[in-house]
Amino acid sequence: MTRLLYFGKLADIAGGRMREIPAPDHVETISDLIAHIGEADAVLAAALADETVRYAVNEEIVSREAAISNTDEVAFLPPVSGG
Amino acid sequence: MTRLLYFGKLADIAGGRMREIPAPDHVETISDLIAHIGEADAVLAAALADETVRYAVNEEIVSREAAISNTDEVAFLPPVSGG
Amino acid sequence: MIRVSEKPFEPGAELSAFENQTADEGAIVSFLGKVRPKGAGGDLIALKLEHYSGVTERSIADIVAKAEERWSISNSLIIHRVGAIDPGEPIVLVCVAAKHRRDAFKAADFLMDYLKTEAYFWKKEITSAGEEWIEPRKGDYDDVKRWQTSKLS
Amino acid sequence: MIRVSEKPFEPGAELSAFENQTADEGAIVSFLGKVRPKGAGGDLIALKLEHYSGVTERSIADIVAKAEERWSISNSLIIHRVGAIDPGEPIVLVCVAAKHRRDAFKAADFLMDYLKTEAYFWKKEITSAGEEWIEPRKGDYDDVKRWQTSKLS
Repeated sequence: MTRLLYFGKLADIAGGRMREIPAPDHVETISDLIAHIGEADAVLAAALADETVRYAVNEEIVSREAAISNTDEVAFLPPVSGG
Repeated sequence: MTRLLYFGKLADIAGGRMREIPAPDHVETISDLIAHIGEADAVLAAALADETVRYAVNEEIVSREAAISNTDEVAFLPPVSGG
Repeated sequence: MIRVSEKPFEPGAELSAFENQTADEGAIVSFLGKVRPKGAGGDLIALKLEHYSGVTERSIADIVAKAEERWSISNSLIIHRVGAIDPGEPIVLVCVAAKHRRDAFKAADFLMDYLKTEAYFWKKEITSAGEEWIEPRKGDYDDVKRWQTSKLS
Repeated sequence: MIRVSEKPFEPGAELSAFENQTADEGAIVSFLGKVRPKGAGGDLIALKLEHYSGVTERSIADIVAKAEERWSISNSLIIHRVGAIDPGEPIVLVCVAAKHRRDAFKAADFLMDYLKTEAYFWKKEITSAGEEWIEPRKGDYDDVKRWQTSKLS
């Protein structure tokens, strides 16, 4: 299972902060994962693919083309606002 | 009597923080006062006339050519260092 | 030290504890951010802050490391609240100790600009008009760009 | 508020009291200056600060008025000690509250630069090597000149 974490406004769009999904074998990168999510929810996939969104795999910030495996934690991070 | 106040290093040179002196009639400005002090103590007068020194009459900052009267408080203020 | 916590904090007590550890430094600059009573959508009911535990703390540590490379600072403290925060409550405290005040001022200023735009926090305003996710203003991005030119180093 | 006093002060307690008065402002910047344990002539025994009562307070009020003309700040506190001060003790505290952090940072920075060079204090270091009157360093005069060009306004 791949664990998906949605933060900020992305959690509102996804309807929750966490999902566990069995990613099919052809999902090799975050891009693939977003495309896979888009098959069920095109609005969410568009939000996840926005150029302002950053990605983390197992708590490391990575690019959208980073490889992922079926047991990873993948986090979707919209624009931050601290302080 | 004119009350003289010396601050910082000027008090060390004057040998005290406060003096009261009867200023003669020809002492009309701070410049005149410094010249008068110089008759008794040339080293102190030179220090008081230094371009870094500022002057106050009755707690107001004034120029060296400001008029003074016999009952004024005249303060000699060397370079400051706060904070 | 970096502390991300749901617990309210008392800025004065934190400053005291910090300055007691730093007797040899001449300069301590602090920044305290408080929740303002007005939100974009009206009177604020509360602010809610999310973070990504572990990742957020590391993003702050990276910002601190950048400041330490750039200025001569001896110690820093960053406290950032998460969870629900009431109007008027402290949300962030940054303290920087340095030998000289220029370094302390610049590092504190830098840390705040980067905390606003590069630390992993997500902030939602809850007002009488509803809920709204807040993103940095253009001014916040402009502030952080100042440090990317050489003149402020 | 401006307070020039021989009494030691507790920076954390002062910051708390200050921030409790300023619930509507989002940003509070403070600067704390402490007496460093090394003087120019060796280990410091004490610092002695003179002031000209009345004139000193007014010189600080003039500096605060300049800052208020220049930035949008809602409140400020300046505490400055005089008399004998031990190494490690707080000597000056500046707190500035503003709606926005840029104003608070700049005003606090400005106030410190001017306090160093334009407020009527005279500082003597007493070290094992003797006594020495301290004057601002060239860097202090350079710092204050920064505000006389337009780019930092």
